[in-house]
Amino acid sequence: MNSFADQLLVLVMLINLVMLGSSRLLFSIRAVAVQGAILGILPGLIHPFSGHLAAITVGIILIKGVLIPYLISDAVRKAHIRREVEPFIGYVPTLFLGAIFTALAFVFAEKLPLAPEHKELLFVPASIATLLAGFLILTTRKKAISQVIGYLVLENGIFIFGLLLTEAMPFMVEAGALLDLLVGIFVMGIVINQISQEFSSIDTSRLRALKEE
Amino acid sequence: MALVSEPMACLLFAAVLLALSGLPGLFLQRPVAAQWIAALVAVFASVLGAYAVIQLLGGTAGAVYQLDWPLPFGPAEFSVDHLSTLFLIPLFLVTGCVAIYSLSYWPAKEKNTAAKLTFFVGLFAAAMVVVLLARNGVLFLMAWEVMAVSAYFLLTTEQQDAQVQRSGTVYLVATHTGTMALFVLFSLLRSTSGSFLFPLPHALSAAFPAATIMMVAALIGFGGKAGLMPLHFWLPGAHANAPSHVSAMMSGLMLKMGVYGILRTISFFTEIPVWLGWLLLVLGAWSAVNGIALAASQRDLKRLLACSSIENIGIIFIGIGLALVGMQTASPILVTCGLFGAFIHIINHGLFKSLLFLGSGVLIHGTGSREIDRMGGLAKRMPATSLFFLIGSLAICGLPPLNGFVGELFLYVGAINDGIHAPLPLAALVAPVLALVGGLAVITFVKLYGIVFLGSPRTADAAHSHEAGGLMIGPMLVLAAGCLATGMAPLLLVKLAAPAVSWYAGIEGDLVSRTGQQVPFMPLTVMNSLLVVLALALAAGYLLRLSKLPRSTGPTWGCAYLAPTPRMQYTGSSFSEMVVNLFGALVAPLRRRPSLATFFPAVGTTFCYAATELVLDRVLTPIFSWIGLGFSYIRRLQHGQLHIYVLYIFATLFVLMIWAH
Amino acid sequence: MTDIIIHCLIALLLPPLLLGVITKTKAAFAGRVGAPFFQPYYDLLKLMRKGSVFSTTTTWVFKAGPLVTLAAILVAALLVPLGRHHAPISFQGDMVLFAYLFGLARFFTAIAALDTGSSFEGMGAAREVTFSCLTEPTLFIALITLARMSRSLQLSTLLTYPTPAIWLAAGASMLLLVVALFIVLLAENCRIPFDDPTTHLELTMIHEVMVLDHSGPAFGVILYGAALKLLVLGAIFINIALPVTTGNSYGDWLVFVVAMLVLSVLIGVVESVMARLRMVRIPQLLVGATILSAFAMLLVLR
Amino acid sequence: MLYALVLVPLTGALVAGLVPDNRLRPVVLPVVATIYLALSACLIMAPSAPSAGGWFWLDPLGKIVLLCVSILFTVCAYYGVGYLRYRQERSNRVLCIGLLICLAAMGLVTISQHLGLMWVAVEATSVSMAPLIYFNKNARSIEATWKYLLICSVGIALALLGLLFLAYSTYVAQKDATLLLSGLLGTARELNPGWLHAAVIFLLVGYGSKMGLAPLHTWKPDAYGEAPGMVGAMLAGGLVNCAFLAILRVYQICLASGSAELLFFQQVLVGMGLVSMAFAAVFMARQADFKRMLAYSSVEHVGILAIGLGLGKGALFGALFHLLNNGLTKGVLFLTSGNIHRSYGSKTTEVVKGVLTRLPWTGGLFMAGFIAITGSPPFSPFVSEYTIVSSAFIEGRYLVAGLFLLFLVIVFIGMALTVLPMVMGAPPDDVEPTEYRDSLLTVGPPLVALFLILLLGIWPPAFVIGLLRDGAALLGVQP
Repeated sequence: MNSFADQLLVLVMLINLVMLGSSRLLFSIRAVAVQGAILGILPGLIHPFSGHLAAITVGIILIKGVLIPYLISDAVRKAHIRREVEPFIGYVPTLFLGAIFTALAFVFAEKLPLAPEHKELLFVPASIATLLAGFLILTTRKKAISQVIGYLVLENGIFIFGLLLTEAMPFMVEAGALLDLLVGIFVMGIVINQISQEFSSIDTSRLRALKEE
Repeated sequence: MALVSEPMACLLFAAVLLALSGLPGLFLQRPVAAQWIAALVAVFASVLGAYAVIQLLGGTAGAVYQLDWPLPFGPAEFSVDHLSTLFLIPLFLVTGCVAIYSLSYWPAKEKNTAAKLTFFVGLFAAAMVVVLLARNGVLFLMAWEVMAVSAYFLLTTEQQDAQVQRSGTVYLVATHTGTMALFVLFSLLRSTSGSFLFPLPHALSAAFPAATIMMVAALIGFGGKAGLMPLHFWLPGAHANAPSHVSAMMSGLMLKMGVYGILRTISFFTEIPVWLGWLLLVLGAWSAVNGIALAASQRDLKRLLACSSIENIGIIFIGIGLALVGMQTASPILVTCGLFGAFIHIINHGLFKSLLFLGSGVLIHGTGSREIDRMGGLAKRMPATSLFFLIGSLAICGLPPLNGFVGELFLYVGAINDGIHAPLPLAALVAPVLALVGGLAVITFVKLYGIVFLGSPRTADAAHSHEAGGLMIGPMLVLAAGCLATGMAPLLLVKLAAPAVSWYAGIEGDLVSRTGQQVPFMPLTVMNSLLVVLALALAAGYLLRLSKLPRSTGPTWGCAYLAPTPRMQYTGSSFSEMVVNLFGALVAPLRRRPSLATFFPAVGTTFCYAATELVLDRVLTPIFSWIGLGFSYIRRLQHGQLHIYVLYIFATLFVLMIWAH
Repeated sequence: MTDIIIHCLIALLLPPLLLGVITKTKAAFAGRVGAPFFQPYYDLLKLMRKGSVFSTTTTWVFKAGPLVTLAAILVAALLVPLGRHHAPISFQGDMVLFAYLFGLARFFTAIAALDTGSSFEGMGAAREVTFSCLTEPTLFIALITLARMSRSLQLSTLLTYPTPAIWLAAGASMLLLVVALFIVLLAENCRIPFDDPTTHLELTMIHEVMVLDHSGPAFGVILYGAALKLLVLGAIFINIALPVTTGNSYGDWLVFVVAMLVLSVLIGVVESVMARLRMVRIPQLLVGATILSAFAMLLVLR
Repeated sequence: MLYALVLVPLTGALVAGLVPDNRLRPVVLPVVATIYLALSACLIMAPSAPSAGGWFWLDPLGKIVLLCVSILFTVCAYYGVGYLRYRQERSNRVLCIGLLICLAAMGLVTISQHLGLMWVAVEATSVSMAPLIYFNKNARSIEATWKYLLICSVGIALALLGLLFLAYSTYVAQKDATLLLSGLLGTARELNPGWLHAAVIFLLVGYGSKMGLAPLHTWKPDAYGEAPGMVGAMLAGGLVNCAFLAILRVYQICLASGSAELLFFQQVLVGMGLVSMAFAAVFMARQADFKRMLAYSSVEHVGILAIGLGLGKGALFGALFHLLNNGLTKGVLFLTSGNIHRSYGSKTTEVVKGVLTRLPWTGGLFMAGFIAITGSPPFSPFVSEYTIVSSAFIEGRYLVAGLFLLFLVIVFIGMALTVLPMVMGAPPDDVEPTEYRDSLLTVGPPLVALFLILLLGIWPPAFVIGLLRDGAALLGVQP
């Protein structure tokens, strides 16, 4: 089973790279959705079955895999935008950086003292790699939507780590986290709509009125 | 009655009364009545305080009040000793006079700012009383800052005026920076003595490095407030732009709080380092010479008085410096003379500087201007004021038979004694310095009195000016009488200062008579009265003679001009031009000449001549603008690009990770 | 007792004669007969009997000026020893009072001048106060030097202290002091090369300009005051420059009077052979005097 | 009783949502606020004990924050009634609801002893604040909202990761993984140091960005500058304190875990605190927008809080006290700045001049607030700041103390050069005053707040001092 989980985690990391490389927003959104869904499946693979676990699984798949992607793509549809404009750092360099970060994540994970039962799993490197990928997207993309996606990837990375603790931790934390994520994205969606009304584009590099000169 | 018998209680009660005196004005609907109430309360408080002071001088020991304070700074302790008493003497006198004076100088029925002004005047005076009584560092700081801030509100009474605003801002920044230095002082006091309470005199050793820092901090914090060079830059503007009775309080009283602070801080320590004495001496001499040189170059009546305050503070610090040097070289005569000189001058300056500022208030009231060169011939129009102003001027020049001479006499005697006995009489050089200062003071105040009051009016405003009402004359009369009385009978001043001196120098026994053998304040009475009698006799004889002889009147000989106008009179600027050139290095007057291509200047060309403020205009202002420029570069960090902001976050994360390993 | 009376008599009566001597000397140099020695006395008496003209601009200050000035100088005259005899009044630190009495005199002369509102007299007043502010430090350094030598703060002791022996011992510093004090003497009494008392109507004048508008008895008072000032400062000079004593008290008085007369002749000579300095040079000379006296002090310390 | 702290505001929010009338709706705020104040007063006075298996406990630290929040909210609520009168042009439904939800969330922060729950609550506060920043509904406000939302979300996400690390450190240490404070404090010594360290860093950065420590403060000037005055007050006095409470919890854990981690945490706090003060000092000089200036002042005071916490010992008392003082003083400043903004229709100092002349009360309060916030006696910020700096001297941290004072001076100069020209002088005659006038409801609340900080500065009530001492005791200061 664990080997399967590892393969899924590899998939997650691949999705990161795909997102770093792609310019089409809807595609990225779908990718995030897939990633979320995978995160939903993972706990079932590493932990023995329980009601709590089932609830988590369903919740994650629903929220990360369906609801949030829907919200974002809705916002995209409202704003009539197809693709990300040329980012601050080109796609290829970004991909390259992403690859490097992934490698670093593995190196870093080796150093961390893990619990024995997690030693051979890829959870830690995967989570760090995803975290860094999200950070890359956040800092390189111009569109507000892409930044939301980046934020989602970041959250996913955190979540992967959280999965290590799913059984050890009380159920309510994840629930709260999910809820927050949902609300946060919801509000972001609203804001993005407002932005698209105000500025006719969601290019955050336009949002530069507030600064010191 | 039990309360009255206890001086400390009287003082605290007086402080409370003063603080509350202006409160009715803020809420009462009838401003005039409120102002009267405030004035009467303030006068009553001053009388009460003065009574307490007399008791204390009489030898009654003040009680020690300790309130246990919820704040983590130890108990709030109030107590009074001879040093505080010394400073309380002028405080209550001037406060009382000012309270009356303000009634007609800043009448509530004409000025809508009167209520605010009255309130802050009361608060200001009360804060100063508490400053003198507080024995807990933090309590002191609180009173200190209340004093400083209320002074700010007082001097920005006419805040519509840009000049007032600027000087107010400069003052506030200066005083707050000084307060930061005091933060250091009292924190170090806490860390060395283990408590915020003031230690007993000479309880701390000055050997520690912390002690040195404390002294430097005190010098910055208190010296800045006292207007010691080069921290004087805030002073001229502040004093000039405040309402005159406020200037009187600021110059006559608030500057002394700085002196008090330094004296108090020094009193904590034993084996005071020798450099401190010399430093104070040098700074004092510098302030004295430079201050009076600045004063001589001023064209603004009140700026002139303000600069001469710097001079007088300098003289006071010369005295303190002499005393400290004397403590080091173990020459008691230097100590006593220095302390007596400083302390007597503290009282004197409180008297005559307040008198002069109140007088300047009358002038401004009458002529509506502060320009010396726009006045003239006012002696005919305001006889009483001119007489009091003359007395004040003579006193501030330190001329006999007035009180200013007494303080300087002590300093001279101390210096000359040092010149006689010390192996290397550097301190003796104080005497020629004081002589120079005295000469410059004569120039300055001859200019001030002569140009303002004598001759014929230079402007219509001056011509139509009028004498002030009794409410303004009365207080000036009191102060002038004080100057004359203490000048004729120096023993009075000596007796006032003696307790403080013996407390500070730790001298037992009959100090007064012992000093009497060294310093001629007893014969001085004889000489002064001789002088006065002679002058009166001559006057009598002269008038008798005049009455017998024919006399005619006519205009002044107009230097052969066909149509001489008052504008042709010698102005203040031309009067002091010569000496300003001599001391150009210290004063750096600003001259803007028109370029003369032909024989005659083009129409509309003007010659501008103004005194500048070296430290402020030539040093601080440029520095500030440079710093501002530097900051504007750093501000680019806030460029409004969201994704870089996110980068900041991760960078921080990264740095912290590195920091760990 | 007799000494006191003599002191007062000399102080009151001698001064005008000095002026007479000076003018006589200058006349002699000019090859004229010149006014009689006692002319100043006649002038004073005449002035006392003349009527006065007062400017409409003036106030009581104008009248008070000369009187206060004279009073101050008279009191100063009581403090300074004439010749080898102690002054009638003498106490620790009287030197300070002595110096400041002249300050008082100056103050009133100056404001009396300003009272007329004439730019001319204002100019004079400005110069007077400026220059004398430069002479004061010189005087004090000299006094401190003497005080250190004589270990006393009393004019009477420290001025009667110098003796031929001291001259032999500390000749250099004494000489410097004498020169410095002579400069001070000339400057304070408005003599050439600082000022020319004989001409009134030049823009270069100092003291005489200030008293332009005074007339009648007031002017007399001023003249007399000036003469007295010459005597007082001259006395200081002589006490240091000529420390000779005849065992006999009356002899000493005689010596002093003769010395004063000689001094006035000397001043007359200086006035005759020298020209006035340019206004800008005057401060330099005065500062020079200060430096001389400072040197003297340095030599004494060594 | 504890739960009421959350439920009362929520019901209030519900009511506010139901009230149709735009004029009537704001009245809900003071009603709820008064109840809330009374409630929290009872809770603060009463001795409290953990409940619900240790998930909820209003410990002294929580009490201090709750005290500040409830007072500040009450002040803002009453002010709001007066303020929203002048903002009838737009619906205030969202504003009222948001404020009340935020209040509920803040209440939850103060009472929750479970770090996960606390994290949820903190996140809730920031999310519920977003629409309030957007109240003005213009381009600038939307930009500010967006930046605020994204940066705070990223920060809070990092904090979550920190929590997970913390939990994992317990897991690795073979303890039953928990985020209950009591449990963590009990087992802190055995926790795996590596994971704990990582957790501390992430929590600090996460909550630090919420709190606005430089250089994580970038959202602050924008949000504070564009939000209405009362919202700014709640941000500066409420949310900041909630985030600081979270950091205090981390401090508790470090304290319990032994010296090494605590030392590191303190060093970092002092360092970031000084950086924040430096940033504030630099950015406040010549600041043309007085609301942004207040934002930077908030950055400065967050720095002061951090330094106080980092210095430990006696400074802790100062830090806790400053938490209270800063909140209330910021209340005064933001509310009055709101009035000024209303009256001049601008917040640039080129336009705003002569406030004392046009709005005597507001101008005076603003001036007093400025004097108070810059640490002048006799206002209470002086007491807390002076406690911090003097204890720095006592501990021999001369460099820290020196820099602290230096930055205070620079900040004062910068702030004075901005504030004094605003307050003084003659009002510009080309800008005609809007319909805004000083009224009891717009001036009274800040006046009350000012009076409170004056009281705290001169003679603070015994229970406050007791509370602060208990709080300091929780942070390891032997009373």
